[in-house]
Amino acid sequence: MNDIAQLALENLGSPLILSFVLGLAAALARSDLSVPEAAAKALSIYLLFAIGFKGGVAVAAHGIAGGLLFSLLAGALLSAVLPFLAFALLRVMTKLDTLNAAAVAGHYGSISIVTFVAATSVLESQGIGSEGYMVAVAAIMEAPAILSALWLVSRGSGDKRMDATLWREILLNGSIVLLVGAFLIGWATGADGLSEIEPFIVAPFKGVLCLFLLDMGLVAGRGLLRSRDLINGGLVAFGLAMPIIGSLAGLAVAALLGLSPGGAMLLMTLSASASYIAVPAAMRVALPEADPGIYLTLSLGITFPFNLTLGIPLYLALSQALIG
Amino acid sequence: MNDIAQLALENLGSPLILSFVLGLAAALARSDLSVPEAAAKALSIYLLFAIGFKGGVAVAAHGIAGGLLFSLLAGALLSAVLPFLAFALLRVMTKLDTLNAAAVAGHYGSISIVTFVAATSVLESQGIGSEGYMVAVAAIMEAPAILSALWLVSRGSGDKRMDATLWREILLNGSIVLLVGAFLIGWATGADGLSEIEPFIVAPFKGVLCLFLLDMGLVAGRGLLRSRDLINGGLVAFGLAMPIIGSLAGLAVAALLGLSPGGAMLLMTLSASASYIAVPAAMRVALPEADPGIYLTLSLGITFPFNLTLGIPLYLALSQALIG
Amino acid sequence: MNDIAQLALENLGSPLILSFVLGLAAALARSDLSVPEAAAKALSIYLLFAIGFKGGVAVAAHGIAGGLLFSLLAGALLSAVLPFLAFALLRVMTKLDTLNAAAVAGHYGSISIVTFVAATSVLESQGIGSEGYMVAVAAIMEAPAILSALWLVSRGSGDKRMDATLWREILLNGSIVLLVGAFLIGWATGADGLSEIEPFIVAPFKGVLCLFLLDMGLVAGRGLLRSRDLINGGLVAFGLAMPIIGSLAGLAVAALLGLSPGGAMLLMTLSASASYIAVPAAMRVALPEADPGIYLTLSLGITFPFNLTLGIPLYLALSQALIG
Amino acid sequence: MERRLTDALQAADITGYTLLPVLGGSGRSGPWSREGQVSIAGGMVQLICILREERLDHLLQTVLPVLEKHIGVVCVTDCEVLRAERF
Amino acid sequence: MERRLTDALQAADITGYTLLPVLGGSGRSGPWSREGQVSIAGGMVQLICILREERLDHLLQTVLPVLEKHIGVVCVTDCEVLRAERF
Amino acid sequence: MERRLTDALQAADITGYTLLPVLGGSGRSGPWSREGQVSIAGGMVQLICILREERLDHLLQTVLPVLEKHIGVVCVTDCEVLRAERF
Ligand SMILES: Nc1ncnc2c1ncn2[C@@H]1O[C@H](COP(=O)(O)O)[C@@H](O)[C@H]1O
Ligand SMILES: Nc1ncnc2c1ncn2[C@@H]1O[C@H](COP(=O)(O)O)[C@@H](O)[C@H]1O
Ligand SMILES: Nc1ncnc2c1ncn2[C@@H]1O[C@H](COP(=O)(O)O)[C@@H](O)[C@H]1O
Ligand code: NA
Ligand code: NA
Ligand code: NA
Repeated sequence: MNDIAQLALENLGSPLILSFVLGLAAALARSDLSVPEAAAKALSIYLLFAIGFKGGVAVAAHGIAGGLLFSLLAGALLSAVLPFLAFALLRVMTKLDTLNAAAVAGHYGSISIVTFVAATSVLESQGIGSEGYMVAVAAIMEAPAILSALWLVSRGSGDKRMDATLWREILLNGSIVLLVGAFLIGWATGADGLSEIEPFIVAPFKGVLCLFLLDMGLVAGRGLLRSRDLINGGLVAFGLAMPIIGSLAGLAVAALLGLSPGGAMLLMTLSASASYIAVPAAMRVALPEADPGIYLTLSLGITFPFNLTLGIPLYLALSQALIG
Repeated sequence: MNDIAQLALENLGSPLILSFVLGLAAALARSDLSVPEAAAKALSIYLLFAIGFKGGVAVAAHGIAGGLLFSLLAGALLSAVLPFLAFALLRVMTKLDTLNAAAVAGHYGSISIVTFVAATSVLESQGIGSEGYMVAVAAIMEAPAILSALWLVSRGSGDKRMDATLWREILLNGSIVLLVGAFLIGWATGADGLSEIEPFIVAPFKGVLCLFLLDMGLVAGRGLLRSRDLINGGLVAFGLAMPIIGSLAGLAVAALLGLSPGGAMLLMTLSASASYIAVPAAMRVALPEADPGIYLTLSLGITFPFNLTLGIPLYLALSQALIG
Repeated sequence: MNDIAQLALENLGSPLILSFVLGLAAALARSDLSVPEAAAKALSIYLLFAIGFKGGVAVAAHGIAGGLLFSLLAGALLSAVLPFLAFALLRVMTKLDTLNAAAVAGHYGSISIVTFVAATSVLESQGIGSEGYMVAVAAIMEAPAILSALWLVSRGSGDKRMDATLWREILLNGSIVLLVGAFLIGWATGADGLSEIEPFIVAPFKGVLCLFLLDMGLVAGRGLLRSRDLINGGLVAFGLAMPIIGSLAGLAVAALLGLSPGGAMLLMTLSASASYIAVPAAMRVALPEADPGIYLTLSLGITFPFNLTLGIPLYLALSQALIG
Repeated sequence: MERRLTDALQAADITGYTLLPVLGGSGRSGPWSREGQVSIAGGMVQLICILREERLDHLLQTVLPVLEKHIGVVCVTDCEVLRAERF
Repeated sequence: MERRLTDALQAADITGYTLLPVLGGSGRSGPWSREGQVSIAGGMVQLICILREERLDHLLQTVLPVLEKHIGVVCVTDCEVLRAERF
Repeated sequence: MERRLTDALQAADITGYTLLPVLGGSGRSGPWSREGQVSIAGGMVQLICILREERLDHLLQTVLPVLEKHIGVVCVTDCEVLRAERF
């Protein structure tokens, strides 16, 4: 327990988290500080490209050792199954109707790539290695949860929510394409490729992440302000409990797969995190009647800050205690 | 005198100043070169974050040695008093009415953070140290001048121009929040924090500043073109005289505070510089009848270039001769 | 021949080209991946500034050795003459009318600065030197081709297409002003100036270029999709043949000028490349009846990818075999 | 969404329209602004479509089903068009 | 300014509006464009507000005081609304 | 183009107008969007110009020659203006 506390403290005192806190505080104080949309999008393109590329280079260096395929499969399964868990929990803990509960559940099966990136940074600071292909696992976990959510809705009503166009839109989502593409480029070019662009994607990475987290804090804070009437105790409790439950599911799967402690921590983080990019975009098309104020605020305003500050050190401590 | 000339020459020949000159020339020649608004805003976020963070790290390293509080107080006072000086000067040197004179005066009490950043760069190039907390002084000098300007206007007419909302808007202005927030983050994380993001906020700093100054040159040049009919000899003379007078006030205060020569030079630069972000924004709300063509052109088109090219070396020479 | 194949392979496997391919593939698959306009413009400002500056520094270091003036003259001539070659070829190979043929021809006389930048990167990777002033040659080659294209149109009809305003717009085009301005700044500040901003404009250069090429791939792919009905076999053949012919003209001129193999390769690349920024902008004003779908798709969708992947290694091999 | 809308227009042979970006707004579903969203997520657009009156019904029949269930406002104004040969 | 305006609208129970970004323009106070300003400073917006005619006076009474002394133009157009159940 | 248009307006003593950015659109020359262009190249704009009816002809005579041969749409709507002292 001491370890967790210390890790959490260290994590909380890093420029990354403090930048997020600065953004959150500025938004809650109604400062007009804002990162232009185009700049924030450029930052996220940089982060996706860098994280994907570095994952690919790691795979090129250490090989996939048979683990890649099984991990991809397990990731897809986790993403498909977690929404059912979340849905059940939501029906018990909150008064959301089927539609909104399914929409929220879809978010928690999918993943938050920024949370993943922050977890990677913590691993690096601690000098802990991990499987490079976890980036590919992150990419594959984005989508299956959406299917589960739509199935949860159509089950009762027989209402068909999925069509080929939507399916295509989800899989060809910009962030998935960029992440997977950069991963493949990194894999193909390996250490030689990395050495060419290292001063761009490695050295300034954490600094860029600081600015991105500043913006995330602003966005989360403004979302909380706007939706404070929608969010009640039950929803907040769900937003804090679900990541822990998800992370335990991730831990179990990681143990089955035989991942390294670092890899297990990353799979826990992925399972614990909730989407706020790919899934909301899909929901706006497939479930327009669901309220974005609920699902966005939960994933971005409650679960994301929890994972960033307390969750990540917790998952690290657990994975090291139980797998290390 | 020789020293000043050489310093000025060196300063004029740096990529920073030449980038500004390029932007100015391109705008005056009516080239369509332009930096997208979002990119320019992103650059300024980077600069504010980096300069604030580094100031905080410097305070963490060397301590505040009792000087911080007095310096903050002195800075606030300077910012509040300088507008009266500027107002008197404007009534003598120009034909501006009370309203416009007060608006201009407010700009000269407040500060230009880019001028401050450029001065810091010159200090670094020359290997001269300075108090890290000057960043906090810069932040505190942004606002008091606005109050003085509004008081100057309402004095005669009894017209109330200030309300709580405006007050709040000024203090929670994005650039102040970011600068102070980054300063606190730097202070809290110290050298450890810096080492994490150094390749992002230290190494590329001057290059980013070049691009930002290119944009400033474009903006200043376009402003000059648009407002050339408004600006007469008296206004230009004020725009050149006021920074020198302001810098002398800053020098006197620095001597009283016992600042280092580097710190004194920075306080001179702050006193000499005129705002073109926070104050215009406040004036647009509180004094919408004042003409932005006058106050923006003076501060951005006359005083900013003067400080950047001749002012900074002059202030450095003076501070070293009289305080060093 | 073996050498060319190996070079081409090496080139194709670099992160730069793979990033372009990723963008192209994403666009053709109709992914919604996109780089915000402001970010792409910021990237191009960075690239133009960096490439201009480094060219100027190279001139400051090695002197111009008499070659600059002759090279500028030769570049201007090449740019003015190549459109006639292209026009003749278009009349033979395609069914374009005079107007569209002239518009396309103008693009092929002018240059693509990104192709130039990519060629520079390949030279650097191979450790091959080149004349720093080739950047100035690139700048001067942007405009003359436009005059030739307009002359080709007005010849028959007596229709005057050029006026002083347009002429001014072309010469003060943002990308020309920035490139030339940065070149002059680099020349003026030399190695000292470079050392100040090196961590910004040198180290991260290739990484930034990767992201820019990713965007170019997206743009080229979307353009191809949109204009697939306009582009027939004859046009495609022209888009592949013209760069080779242009490069041979460039090679001949380079031999006459006595350029180094690296410089010759750059002049070949310039001659081979087709404009998609300056010339389209001018054509939209001077020849609004010409179809952007044709000239943009040819230069951006056919010739640019060809040069980037196969052309550059080919030109390098030729210049080294015949000049080295 | 944007693409769905323009695809629907194209499918209905309505080839003249203009898209403007929207910063934010407010409606039945509460205030909305780009600021509350992670920026890689999509934004809102305003669609302007000038067309002959007799084609209006056709347009509405095409577009409304796409919008159904989605937030937004549809409004119609008279206007006079120059260079009418273009319609 | 933007926030003052939307706050005033909210205070007047007018919950339907859309904000569009403005690039530049020209008016009594001369030409204006984003280009003449340091970009961190604010920009201009266009506010579109569709509402029942009987509520127009109410809107104007609410909003005009906020705009008084500020530059800008206010104009009113008739329009027909679909999905009128939303108003 | 943008500058040519605003210069023409200024030359015609029409000092009141607003420029809005356009994301994309479609017309006789096919669909068009910022996405198909290298971003340093220009974009499209929407020009709004509110003016007294009697000045309309003057405007159109001034502006149409500039637009001639260029793609785009021109349309005219009636509207009522507040703070009319400004016109
Ligand atoms: N009365 C209105 N006038 C102008 N825009 C509106 C109005 N009502 C709604 N909107 C716009 O349509 C969006 C969705 O509205 P709603 O479907 O009512 O939530 C809002 O965010 C506004 O941008
Ligand atoms: N007649 C007009 N038509 C369209 N927009 C206008 C008009 N007059 C003013 N504007 C817009 O309102 C802003 C301020 O105008 P003013 O208050 O007249 O300086 C201008 O920058 C334009 O964007
Ligand atoms: N009927 C229309 N309604 C709205 N915008 C249009 C219409 N027709 C054309 N446009 C706009 O004008 C641009 C050029 O149209 P065109 O000259 O017909 O190619 C298009 O890209 C659209 O943005
Ligand atoms: Na998850
Ligand atoms: Na000052
Ligand atoms: Na060429």
